[in-house]
Amino acid sequence: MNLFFQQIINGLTLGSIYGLVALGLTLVYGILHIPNFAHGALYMVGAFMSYFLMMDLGVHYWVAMAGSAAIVAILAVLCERLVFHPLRNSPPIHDKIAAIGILLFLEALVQMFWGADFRRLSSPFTGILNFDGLIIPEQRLLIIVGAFVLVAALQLFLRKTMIGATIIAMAQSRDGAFLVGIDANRVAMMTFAISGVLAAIAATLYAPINLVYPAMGHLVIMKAFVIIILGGMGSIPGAIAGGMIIGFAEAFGGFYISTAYKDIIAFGLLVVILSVRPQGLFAKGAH
Amino acid sequence: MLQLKNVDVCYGSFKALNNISMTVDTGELVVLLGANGAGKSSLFNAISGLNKPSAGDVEFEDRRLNGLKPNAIVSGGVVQCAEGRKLFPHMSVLQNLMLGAYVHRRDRAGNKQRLNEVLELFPILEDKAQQPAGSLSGGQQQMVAIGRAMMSRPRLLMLDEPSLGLAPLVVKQMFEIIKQINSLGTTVLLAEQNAFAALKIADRAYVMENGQLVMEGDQETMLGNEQVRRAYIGA
Amino acid sequence: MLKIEHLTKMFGGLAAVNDVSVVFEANKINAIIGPNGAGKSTFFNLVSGLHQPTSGRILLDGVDVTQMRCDKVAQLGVGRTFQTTNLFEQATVLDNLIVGHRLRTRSGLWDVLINSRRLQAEEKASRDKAREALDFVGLSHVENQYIADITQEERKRVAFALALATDPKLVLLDEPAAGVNPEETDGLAELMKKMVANGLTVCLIEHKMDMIMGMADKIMVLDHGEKIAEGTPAEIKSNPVVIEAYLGSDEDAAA
Amino acid sequence: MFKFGSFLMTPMAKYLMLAFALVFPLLAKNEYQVYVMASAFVWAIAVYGLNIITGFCGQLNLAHGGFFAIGAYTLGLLSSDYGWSFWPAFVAALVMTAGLGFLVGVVSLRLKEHYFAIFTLCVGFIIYLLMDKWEELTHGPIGVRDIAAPYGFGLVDFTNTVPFYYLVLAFLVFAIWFMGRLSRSLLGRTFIAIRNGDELAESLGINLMRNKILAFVLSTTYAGLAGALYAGMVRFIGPEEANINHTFDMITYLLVGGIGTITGPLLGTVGIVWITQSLQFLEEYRMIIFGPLLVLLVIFFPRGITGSFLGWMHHKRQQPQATAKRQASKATAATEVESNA
Amino acid sequence: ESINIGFTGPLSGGAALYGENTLSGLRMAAEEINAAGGFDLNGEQVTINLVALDDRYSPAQAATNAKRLKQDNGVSAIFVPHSGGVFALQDFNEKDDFLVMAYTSVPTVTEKGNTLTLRIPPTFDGYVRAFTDYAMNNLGTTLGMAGATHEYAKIWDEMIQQTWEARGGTVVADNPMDYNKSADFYTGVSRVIAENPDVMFVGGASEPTGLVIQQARQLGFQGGFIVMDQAKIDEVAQVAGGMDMVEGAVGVVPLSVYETEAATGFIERYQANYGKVPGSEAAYNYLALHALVEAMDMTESTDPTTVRAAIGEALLSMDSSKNPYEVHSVTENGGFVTVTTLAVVENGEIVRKEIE
Ligand SMILES: Nc1ncnc2c1ncn2[C@@H]1O[C@H](COP(=O)(O)OP(=O)(O)OP(=O)(O)O)[C@@H](O)[C@H]1O
Ligand SMILES: Nc1ncnc2c1ncn2[C@@H]1O[C@H](COP(=O)(O)OP(=O)(O)OP(=O)(O)O)[C@@H](O)[C@H]1O
Ligand SMILES: CC(C)C[C@H](N)C(=O)O
Ligand SMILES: [Mg+2]
Ligand SMILES: [Mg+2]
Repeated sequence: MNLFFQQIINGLTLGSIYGLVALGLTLVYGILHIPNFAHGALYMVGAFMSYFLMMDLGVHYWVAMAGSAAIVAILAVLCERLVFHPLRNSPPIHDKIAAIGILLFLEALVQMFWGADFRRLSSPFTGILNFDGLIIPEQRLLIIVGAFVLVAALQLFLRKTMIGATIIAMAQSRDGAFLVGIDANRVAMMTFAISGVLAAIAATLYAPINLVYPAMGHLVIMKAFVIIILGGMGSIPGAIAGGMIIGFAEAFGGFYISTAYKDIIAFGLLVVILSVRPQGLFAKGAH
Repeated sequence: MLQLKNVDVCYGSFKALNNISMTVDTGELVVLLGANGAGKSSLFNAISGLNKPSAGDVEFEDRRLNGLKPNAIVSGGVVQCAEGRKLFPHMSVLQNLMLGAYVHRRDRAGNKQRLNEVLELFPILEDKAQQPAGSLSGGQQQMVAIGRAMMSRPRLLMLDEPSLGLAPLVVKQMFEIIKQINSLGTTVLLAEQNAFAALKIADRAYVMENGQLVMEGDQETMLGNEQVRRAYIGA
Repeated sequence: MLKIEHLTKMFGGLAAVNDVSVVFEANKINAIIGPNGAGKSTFFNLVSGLHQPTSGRILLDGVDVTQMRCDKVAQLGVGRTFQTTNLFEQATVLDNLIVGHRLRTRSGLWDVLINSRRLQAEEKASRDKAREALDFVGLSHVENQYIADITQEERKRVAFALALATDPKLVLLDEPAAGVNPEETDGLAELMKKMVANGLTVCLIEHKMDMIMGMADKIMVLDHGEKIAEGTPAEIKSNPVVIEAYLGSDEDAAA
Repeated sequence: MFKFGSFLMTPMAKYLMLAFALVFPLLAKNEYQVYVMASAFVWAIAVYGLNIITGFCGQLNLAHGGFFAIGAYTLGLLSSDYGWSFWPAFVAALVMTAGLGFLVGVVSLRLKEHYFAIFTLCVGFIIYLLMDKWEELTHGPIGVRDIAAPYGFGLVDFTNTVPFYYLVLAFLVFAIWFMGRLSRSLLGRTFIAIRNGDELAESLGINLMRNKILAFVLSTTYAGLAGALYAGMVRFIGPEEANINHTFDMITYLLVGGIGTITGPLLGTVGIVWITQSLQFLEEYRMIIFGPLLVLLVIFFPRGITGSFLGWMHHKRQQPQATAKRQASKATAATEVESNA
Repeated sequence: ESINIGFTGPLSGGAALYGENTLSGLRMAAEEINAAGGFDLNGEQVTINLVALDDRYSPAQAATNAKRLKQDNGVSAIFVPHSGGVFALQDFNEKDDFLVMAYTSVPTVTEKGNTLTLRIPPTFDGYVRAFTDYAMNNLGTTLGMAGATHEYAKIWDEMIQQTWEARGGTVVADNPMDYNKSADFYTGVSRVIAENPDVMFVGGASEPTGLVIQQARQLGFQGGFIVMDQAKIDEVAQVAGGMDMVEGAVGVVPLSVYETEAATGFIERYQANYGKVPGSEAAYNYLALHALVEAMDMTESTDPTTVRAAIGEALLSMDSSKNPYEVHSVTENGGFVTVTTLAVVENGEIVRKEIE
């Protein structure tokens, strides 16, 4: 068996998911300077929304993904309007606590409706590709491809459209953005909406090979924070690269060193990297 | 066109603007003189909505501006080219300019035309169009900032110390360009330390000290005023 | 007093300070002027140890302080203020100043725990020093006011006092009179003269030419990180290079 | 605050609070309430530690719960696996948390702001993972049982709730007393100066690294003290004690009480612990109430209980003056420190 | 009149499902008792009031909850569904005088000699021996360990390794994984499979166990599984993608395979109440509460010591339809005695086997 290549596939899969989650987080963190600890809850809600749409309304996987993305986007915008906007002049620690409040609330709410049960989301991609012993379930391939397509799409959106440009402009100079008449609220809402969409899509892509339950976002969000620090706050390539680093560290560390210690490897990696390079790996030239 | 009535602005306990009343008429080029910290930038920011006046009214073409968001004010035709330029440093010159046209983003043809006008005014920017704005020299950045403001098609253009950090030669050009912009029909409100050069192109001027307007007059009166000469031009 | 040799500081590709050599003499008022971004504040940051120079040497009374950290330099007697006045808003003026003398005190955790005599003595010394500095800048009457409640000019004076509380030999003042009206500016100028009269050496950055020309013993002009001139106010005023770069070349507007 | 003439901070008020704490076991309906209060006090001690590094020194330490757990584990393992009796193990727990705090501080305090926060988040998580995985040392997920109870040298029996309550109270009083003294001392002022602007502080001749490390070690020692008391109280601990949620809980207590204040950590901890206890009847739905409550508190009382109270006193004092000044004090409110206010 | 019965368990956080399931069995029993008008206690009809507190799986919080349940609610018995909580409560339950109703199969909870503890499920040591015997005889002699990492699983893990090696088998890989938190099992599973074991030891909660098995099969594993008792083979099969996937698995008999009247009756009632198939957590706690109340009814007392002494008799005399597992006696240490059987998957069917 192609164990080495197998781990590459695993690393890619994990890295893609982590990267997608981190991407939304890094946008919000880098542009609005909000450490949104509730992002993991958005991810979780995204999975539940897809579950709900597929199981209870019987829609197709892709439709469910789109619907879930829309719902979570709205939810994220609500969070911005109701919680983070009023806190815009507070120090980041206030955002953190408020975000934890949102997280607790969303988890409890989901548990109220769906219970704490582990649920399964099925996807139409159940086949398994076997390349001479290298096994790639279709869903995993979809995750990898999906992540790359999304990142490319996001880059195009930010670089080539006026709306995208306003987001980048806001990140580079708030005052400059005001001076040309960009509406800060609009950009803030948009940024949150995009982060919600990314979280929901990541969750929907990943759920079929995993379980759906209220606490599913906990570890993912921790890793996402590590990733955006590794990758440099606000940096899109940084989020993806950071996601891949962590994904590969886990796959290879878990396989060749110890599965039990694979999370230590991921977190320890950040500790080591920051000890050597206090500003992260891709600090400069983010945009 | 622009009218301020008894405007106050405070930073915490510090009153940066104290009971300011002034007017700018359509087509005028008005200069605002004052030492560092006199409150010129604070006044501009109050007009463009970046500062909230704690008292008084700002009216533009009979529309109250205070309380409006900065973006609404820009759409209304009041555009500031701020001190310190406030460019988007990692975006290209072209992107910076195009973002200036953000409030007119649907009018592509109009923007295109405007862009050509701006590039005509600052031909050097055409060569630099794809470079990150942050990599330009100070003077070039200043051109981008003015160009960006013009892309918003202002009816009132406020320029906050555009000559700041520019070599004397460039400064000279700059004032010529400002005069040109004004003669093409844009009302201009200009804050300057470089009092003599500014007064030379101005129709009228105000003098500010410690957050208050202390003097007002047309170009000739000002240039002839002994006090102004001593304080801002030098004996 | 302060001797600078071929000092250079690079930020990435930008030479913020470029091969500057200069000597500032003790007990004088030394001024640095130059256009925005000329590297004046950076120069101060290098002297005070906040930034490490890329190359060159800094000698303070013959001691090489080039590689020293900021706190070490302060202990050797360099006090400074920042371009943006940075004070503890919600505390009283006196509370702000007490910590200024901290570098001359030794008490640590253990002293706090047992409330040692040393701690008490040092706290008293710090308080006295704070009052003395406050008295020096003429603000004794606002000692119990909150920073948030005092005027811009008073803030500037508190910032002076904070630098003075460290018992410096040399004080670096970054645009002390910015945002202060002409009358108050004169007051600040008086204060600086008083510092010198009390045996301090003053080094300041300022854009207010009237003030500088009236009181500086020596002026250094920076432009694009390089020293383009140095001399007495009279020399500087008439230096064509300075007029070109900073004071303005327009014959009518020459200051 | 005495400068405000505010009652909350007068010695009188402090004595009243102490008196209340002293008679609380008599007022309490039952032992359970005393137990909850004792555990709130234990947490409060840890929160005071967080207050030193985060409130005074301005560095958000997300490994604080990890150090709490290290304190608990040191005491637990030494007493259950190595047969140490309580008090020697207790001292060892303090030494251990101080020592590890020093090591972590040396590496992490070079980082600033978010980087420091996320770095310590990782450190905290690594502590958790080590407790969970390093079975030879920590028993892994099975946890530590049969932890020694504090002995009272034949005078009292601390295994009973009420005496234990007084033991914790004594430590808490000491912790607060020390915090108060620290905040007024030159050392405390130094910490606060660093939070206020590290460049300014450094230019005043303050050695940033040395002071930050000292504050960090002090804070981890507080955490270790609390953790050791916790182990002596619960006498059964597992890796979950190092769960990041405990750190978030403590930050919540600190923020709700009033960050950088002297009474805030106590009021915040006791308040929230009782709120959580009284929401227990909602069972699994209680977070539906608690989550939004937290958000509202942060939005409407950004300076916490003590901070808002102080602000209100300040406001009253300033009433005749311009509204603008109030706004200024609001803007900087979140960083107020009582001892200096 | 009503009497309070306590519960402390995880109702939120990662283990919430497990807590909810145990609680659901208790709730159902309480409702049934109350619907029948309660029971007779010294001539008074009393009903049951279940007071449930959330402890997020934390032993310390369980201890706090227990204090509260005892003192605020005056309960004489507290149900705890995790060994950590049980150990924490055993620290003071004799002094504070309440009965710990322990839903955990860790043997030590009853071996420590606590006089006021009742253990509801069977200890797992019996399973360990039985599963090992079956696997050695039918599946092969090399074992790859891919169990979970939580406390309970760890104890299991250790015991099965010892037993396996004592019977002459070899353990070729030992790679436990965090079933509750892991994002992915691919890496861990491939590591075990790389050693080519005949049998794989798996098990945590049913659903992640299903994932582990599914991924093992995807990676080409052909052998059998020993499934830890926490997972139920029927639930596991659902997640894994069908009975074929779990061919050759040996584990505890899922409730759904019990064909006794009591079991089918319970399943029906439970489904009517909660709309899902019950697991053994629900069934065991359900029968335990019925037995507890029966003991109170018999002794006309809520005193923990008295009730504890009568529980064996109560198990015998209680309504057999309330006893889906047919528990009829209790060991001296307080462990309910269940006849242990095991289930294996043969030709796509779950088959119940007696243990020799
Ligand atoms: N955000 C702020 N917070 C506090 N004080 C401020 C702020 N902005 C400006 N000030 C103060 O308000 C006063 C007026 O400043 P302003 O920037 O408007 O002056 P200016 O005339 O534009 O000066 P310059 O010529 O230096 O640009 C100054 O004393 C300045 O220090
Ligand atoms: N930390 C830094 N990193 C990168 N560039 C810097 C840094 N600090 C200063 N610079 C650059 O160095 C140059 C000199 O800056 P400096 O602040 O010394 O100017 P200055 O002479 O004090 O100007 P001003 O009169 O406006 O205060 C500027 O181009 C500035 O952008
Ligand atoms: C399967 C259950 C009987 C065991 C339970 N998970 C415990 O913690 O002990
Ligand atoms: Mg200005
Ligand atoms: Mg400067």
